[in-house]
Amino acid sequence: MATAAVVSGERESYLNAKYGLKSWLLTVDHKRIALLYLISITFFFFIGGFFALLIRLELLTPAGDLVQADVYNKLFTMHGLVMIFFFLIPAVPAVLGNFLIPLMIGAKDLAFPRINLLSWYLYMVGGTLMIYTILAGGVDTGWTFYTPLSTEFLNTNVISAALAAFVAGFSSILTGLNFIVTIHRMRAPGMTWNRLPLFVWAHYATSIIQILGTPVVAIAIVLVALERLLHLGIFNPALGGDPLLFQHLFWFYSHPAVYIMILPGMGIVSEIVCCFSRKRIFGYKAMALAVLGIAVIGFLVWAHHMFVAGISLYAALVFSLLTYFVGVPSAIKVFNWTATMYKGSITYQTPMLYAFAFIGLFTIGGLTGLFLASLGIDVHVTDTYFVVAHFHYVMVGGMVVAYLAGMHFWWPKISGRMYPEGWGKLAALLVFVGFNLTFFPQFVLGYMGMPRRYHAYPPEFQILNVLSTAGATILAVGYLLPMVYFLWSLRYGAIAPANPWGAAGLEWQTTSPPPEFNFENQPVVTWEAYNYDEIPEPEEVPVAH
Amino acid sequence: MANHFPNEAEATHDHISSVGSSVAIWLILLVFTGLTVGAAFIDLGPLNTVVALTIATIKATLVVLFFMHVKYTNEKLVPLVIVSAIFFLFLLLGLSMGDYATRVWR
Amino acid sequence: MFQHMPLWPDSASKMSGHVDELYIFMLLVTFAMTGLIFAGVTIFAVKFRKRKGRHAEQIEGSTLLELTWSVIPFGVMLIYFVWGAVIYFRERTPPQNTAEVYVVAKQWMWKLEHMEGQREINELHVPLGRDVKLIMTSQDVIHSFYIPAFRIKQDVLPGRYTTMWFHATKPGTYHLFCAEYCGTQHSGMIGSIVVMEDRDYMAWMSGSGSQPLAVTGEKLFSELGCVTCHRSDTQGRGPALAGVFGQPVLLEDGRTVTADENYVRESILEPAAKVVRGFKPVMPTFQGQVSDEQLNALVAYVKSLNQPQAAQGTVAAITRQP
Amino acid sequence: MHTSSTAVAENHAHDNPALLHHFSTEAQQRNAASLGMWVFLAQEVMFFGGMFCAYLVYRFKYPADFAAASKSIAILPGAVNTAVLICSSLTVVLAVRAAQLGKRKALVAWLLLTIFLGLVFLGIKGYEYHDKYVEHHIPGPSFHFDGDLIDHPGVPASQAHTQMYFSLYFAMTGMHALHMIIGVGIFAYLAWMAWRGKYGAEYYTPIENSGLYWHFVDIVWIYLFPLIYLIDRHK
Repeated sequence: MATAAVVSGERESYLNAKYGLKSWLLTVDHKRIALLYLISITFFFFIGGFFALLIRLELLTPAGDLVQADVYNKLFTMHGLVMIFFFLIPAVPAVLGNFLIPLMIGAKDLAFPRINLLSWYLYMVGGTLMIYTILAGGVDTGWTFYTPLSTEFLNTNVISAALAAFVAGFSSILTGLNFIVTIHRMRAPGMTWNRLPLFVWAHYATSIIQILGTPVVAIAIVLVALERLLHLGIFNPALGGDPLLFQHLFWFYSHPAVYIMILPGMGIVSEIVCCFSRKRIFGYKAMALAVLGIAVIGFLVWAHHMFVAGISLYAALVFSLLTYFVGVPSAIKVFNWTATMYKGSITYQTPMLYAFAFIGLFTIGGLTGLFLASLGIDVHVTDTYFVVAHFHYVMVGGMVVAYLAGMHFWWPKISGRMYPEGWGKLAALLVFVGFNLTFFPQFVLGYMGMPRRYHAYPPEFQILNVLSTAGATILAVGYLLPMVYFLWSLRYGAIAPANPWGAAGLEWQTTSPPPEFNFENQPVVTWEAYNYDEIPEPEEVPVAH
Repeated sequence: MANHFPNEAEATHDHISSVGSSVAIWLILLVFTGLTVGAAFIDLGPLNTVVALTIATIKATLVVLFFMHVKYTNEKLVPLVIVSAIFFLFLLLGLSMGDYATRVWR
Repeated sequence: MFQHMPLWPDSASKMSGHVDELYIFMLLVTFAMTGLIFAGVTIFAVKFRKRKGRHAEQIEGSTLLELTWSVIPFGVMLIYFVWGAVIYFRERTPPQNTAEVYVVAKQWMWKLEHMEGQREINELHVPLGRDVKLIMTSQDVIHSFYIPAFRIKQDVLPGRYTTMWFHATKPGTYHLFCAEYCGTQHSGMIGSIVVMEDRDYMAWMSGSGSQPLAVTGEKLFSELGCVTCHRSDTQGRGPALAGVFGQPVLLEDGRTVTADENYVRESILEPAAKVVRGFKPVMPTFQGQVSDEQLNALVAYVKSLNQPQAAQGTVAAITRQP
Repeated sequence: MHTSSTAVAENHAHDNPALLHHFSTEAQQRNAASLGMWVFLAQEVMFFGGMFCAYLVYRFKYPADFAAASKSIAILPGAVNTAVLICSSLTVVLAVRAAQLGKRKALVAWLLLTIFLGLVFLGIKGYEYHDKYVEHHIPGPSFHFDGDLIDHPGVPASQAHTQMYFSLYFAMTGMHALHMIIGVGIFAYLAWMAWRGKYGAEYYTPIENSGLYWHFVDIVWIYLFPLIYLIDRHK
C-alpha cells in the first residue's frame, strides 16, 4: 500500500494522511480498514482458487490419480471453508460496504470505528486459524461439518477449522452490527430512507442476516467442537442425539448466508446499471423492498437442503413452498434491472459488462434454484453436480462477478487511479466465457447423476468434466488479470477525477481518493437517489496509457 | 427534519428510574420466582410447563420494560429490534419443531 | 459421439419418467425465461446505446409491470411446487406388498439383505416390474442411497431406519452411488443395481441356500429370550406381536404411534421410550447386544407375524407374492 | 460500547471530550451506542436460541428421561441463584441511576455490589457443578445416572437420554456462566473507571449499555431456571 500512498502523494487523501505500518494496522478509518480487508480477502481468494484448480485438475480423469482420496476430500473442504467464510461472506460488505457506506450516506465514518477494526482483527484471527488448519494437514469434513462424521469419525483438524469459522463469524456479526447502526444513525441531513442508494439498502438487509443468522451457526459449530472434545452426544445418534438437528441449526444460518453473499452484489449491480444507463432505477421502492424481502423470507426456507435427509414429509412440503416465495423478489430484481436499461443511454464500460454478466448468470442461477426447490427434482439432483453448478452460478456468476463489477466501478474512488479499460473488458469477457464453460457442463453432469465430492467417477462423465476443467483455467486467467492491472494502475494508471463515470451518489462528490474524513464539508442531501437527469454525462473517461 | 441528522433531536437516555418503582419491580420479580417454584410442585398436568413459561415471560417482560427502560424510550427502533429478535427465534424453534412434530417416527 | 458422452441419464423406473417430464417442463420454462432476459438485456443494450443528441428518458417504474412480473413467475412456480410435491409424495409413500430389502450402510460399503435371506455387497439384484422397498440404516455416519437411473435418493442415517421404494421398468445394470459425503472413500462407496426379468431373478434367488430373514429373526427371537414375554397368547408380560406391525399402538403416555420398522427397532433398543398402554416398562434394553443385521432380522420376523402362514415358517413364500 | 469509553481527540472542535470525531452531536453518539447494544443483544438471543432449540427437540423426544434427570437436580440452589440474579439486576438499575445523577461513590458501590452478587451466583453455580461431578452427572465416560423414570419407579431412566439432558444443562448454563464472567469483568473495569470519575450525568453510556447486557443475561436465566429445574417437578 505504501506505493499507493506515495504515488498519489501530491493530493491529500486518506491514503497519505498518515504514514507507517502503525497508521494502517491501528487505523480506525473505514477506508483504510476496507483496504486491509481487500488485501486479506484477495489473499484468501487465491488460496481458495488454488484449491479449486487442484480439484478441477484431479477431475480431469475419471480415476483418482492426481491426489489421494483423503487429499481430495481436504481440497474441496478447504476450498469451501476458505471461499465461503473468508471470501464470499466478507468480500463485498467488508471491502466495498466498509469503504462506501459512510461515503454514500454522507458520514465521516461507521458508527463504531474501533469495532470495525476489531472485526478485521477477528477476521485475521479466524484466517490465521484457517491457515493453521491448512498447514497442520487440513480438514476433510466438507464445509458443512455434517455430524456424526465431523464429530466422531475423522481425525483431521476439525476443531481448529470450526474455531476459524466461529471467529470469522463474529467478525461478520460485528460488521453487520456496525452497518445497521451506521445506516440508522449516521445519515447526512436530508438522506432519508427513500433517498438511500440501493447499495446501502442491500447492505442493510445483509446485516440483518449477519446479525440474526450467524450466532446460530456459531453455537452449532461450538457444539461440534465440544462434542469432539467431550463426546456430549448432542448430535451423535449412538448417544440419542439427532444428526438432523445439526443440519437444522447449520442451514438456519447457511442458507440465509447465501443471501449475505448475493444481496450486496445486487446492490452493486443496481448502482452500475443506473450509472451506465444514465437512468433512475426502475421501481426504487420495489427494489428496496425486494432486498428486505429476500433477507426475511430467506430465513424461512433452510430445510430445502434436507429434503432427502430424513425430515418429515410435511416439513418438506412447507419448506418447498416457502422456498418459492424467495423467487418473487428475486424475479422483481432481475426484471427491474432489465427495465432500467429501457430508453437509457447505455455505454459499455467494464463495470457495465460485468453487470450484464451478473444479470444473465444470476438469472440462470436463480432459475436452476427453482429446480432444487421442487421436491421431485431435488430428490434426484441434490448432492449432485447440479447443485454444485447452481450455487456456483449464484456465488461466482452472481457474487464474484458483482464484486469484480464493484471493484472496477469504485477503483478510481478507492485508489485515485484509472485501470486500463481494454484489459478490463478482456478480463470481463474471459470471466464470462470461462465461468460458463466451467459450470454449465456441471448442470448436465448433475442431472446425469454424478454425485458431488467424488474423487473418482465413472468414465462416461469424463468429457463434461474435461470441459469444466478447461473452463476453470480460462476463469483463472480472468481472475488474475484484474489483480495485475489494478496493481499496475496504482503506479501507471491515469489520475482519476472525482467522478469519472458521471455517477450519482454522494461518494462521487468528494475527491478521489477521498480525504481522511470523507467530505470537506458536511453534505446535505436534497435529491433522490439516481438523479441522472440532473447529472451531466462525463465528457471523456480518462484512460490509462 | 431535512437539515438535521436523523434522530438528532430524540434523546433516549433521559429517563431516570425512581428507586421506589425499581424496588417495586424487584419485589414483583422475587414474588414471581417464588410463585414459579411453588407452581412446579402442584400437578397441573401439561399446564405446568405453560405456567412456568408464562411466569418466565412475565418476568422477562418486566425486566425489559422497566429495568432496561424500554417502557420509557421514545425510540421506536428498540422495540423493533426486540420484536425481530423474538420473531426470528420463534422461526428457528417453530420451523425446526415443525419437522420433529410431524415425523412419522419421532 | 454420444455413446461416450451421454447427456441424459438412463430412465429405468416408473418414477424416472415422471421426474423427467417435470424436468423437461422446467427446462423449457427456464430456457424461455433466460432467453427473455438475455434478449431484453441485449436488445436494450444495443438499441439504447449512447448516441449523440439522445438522452436517457427517465422512468420511475410501473407498479402494474412489477405486479405482472411477480405474479406470473409465482404462478409458474406454484406449478413447479405442486408437480414436484406430487412426485415427492409418491416417492415417500411406498405401496403395499412390496418386496423388501434391508440395507446396512457402513464406511464404505453397502450391505444388502433380501427378505429371502440372500446377502449382497455393493450389488443389488431386483426383479423387473415389481415394487421393491429398501429399509435402510447406517452403522456409522450419514450415507445416501442414490440410483440416478431411478431418479431417487434417500439419506441413510445411523440410529434409525429410512425407507425408499422403486419399481424398475427396464432390465439392465445401473449405478448405485453414495451421495452424502461420508469420509475418505466416499467416491468408492459405489455399486450397481441389477434389474432382472422375473425368471432370471427367480433363478438367481434360488441359487443360494440362505434362509429367509424372518426365519433368522425367529431364531434370534427365541435365543434372546424375547419369546418368554412376547408370547403369542395375551398372557405375556409384553404385548403379543402378531398382527401388530403397521397398526397404530396406544402408548402409556396417551400418544399413538404406528408400529413401523423404526418403532420395532426403537422398542428393542430403547424399550422404555414408547411403552404400550397396559404394560410395564420392564423390558431390558438390547442396545449393544444385537447388530444392525440382527435387528433387521428381528424386524423382519415381527413383520412376518402379520401373515397367517408365518407360523409355519414359510415366510419366504410371502415375499414372492406379486 | 467500546468506542465510546474513551475519546479520540483528533480533528474535532466539540466541547465534550467524550464526543467522538465522527459524530456531530452527543445525542447522535448516545443513540448509536444504545442501538448498537440492542442489536448486539438480538444477536445474543439467537446465539442462545440455538441451544434452546436443541433443548426443545430433545425434551420433546425424551420427555420421561428429561423429567427424571431434572428431578435429580436440587431446586434450592437454582431458586436462590434466580433471586441473586434478580437482586443484581436491581443493583445495576440503581448503578445506572447513580451515574445519571452523577453520584460517583454510589455508582461505585452499586457496581461493586453487582459484582459481588455476580460472584455469589457463580459460586453457587460452581457448587452445583461440583455436585454433578460427585454424582457422576458430567457427560462423558464416567457418566452414570441412577434415577428411575418418575412415572415408573423401578424402571431406570436411559443413560444416553439423561446424559443428553446433562450435556444440554452444561452447555446452556456453561454458556450463561461465561456471559456472567464476562459481565463481572466489565463491571470490574467500569467500577475502576467510575472511581476515577470517568462517568457522570454527562456521560454514562458504558454503564447503561453494560447494564443492558447484564439484564439480558438475567433474562436468559429467567428462562433457564424453569426449563432446567422445574420440568415435571410435581410428579
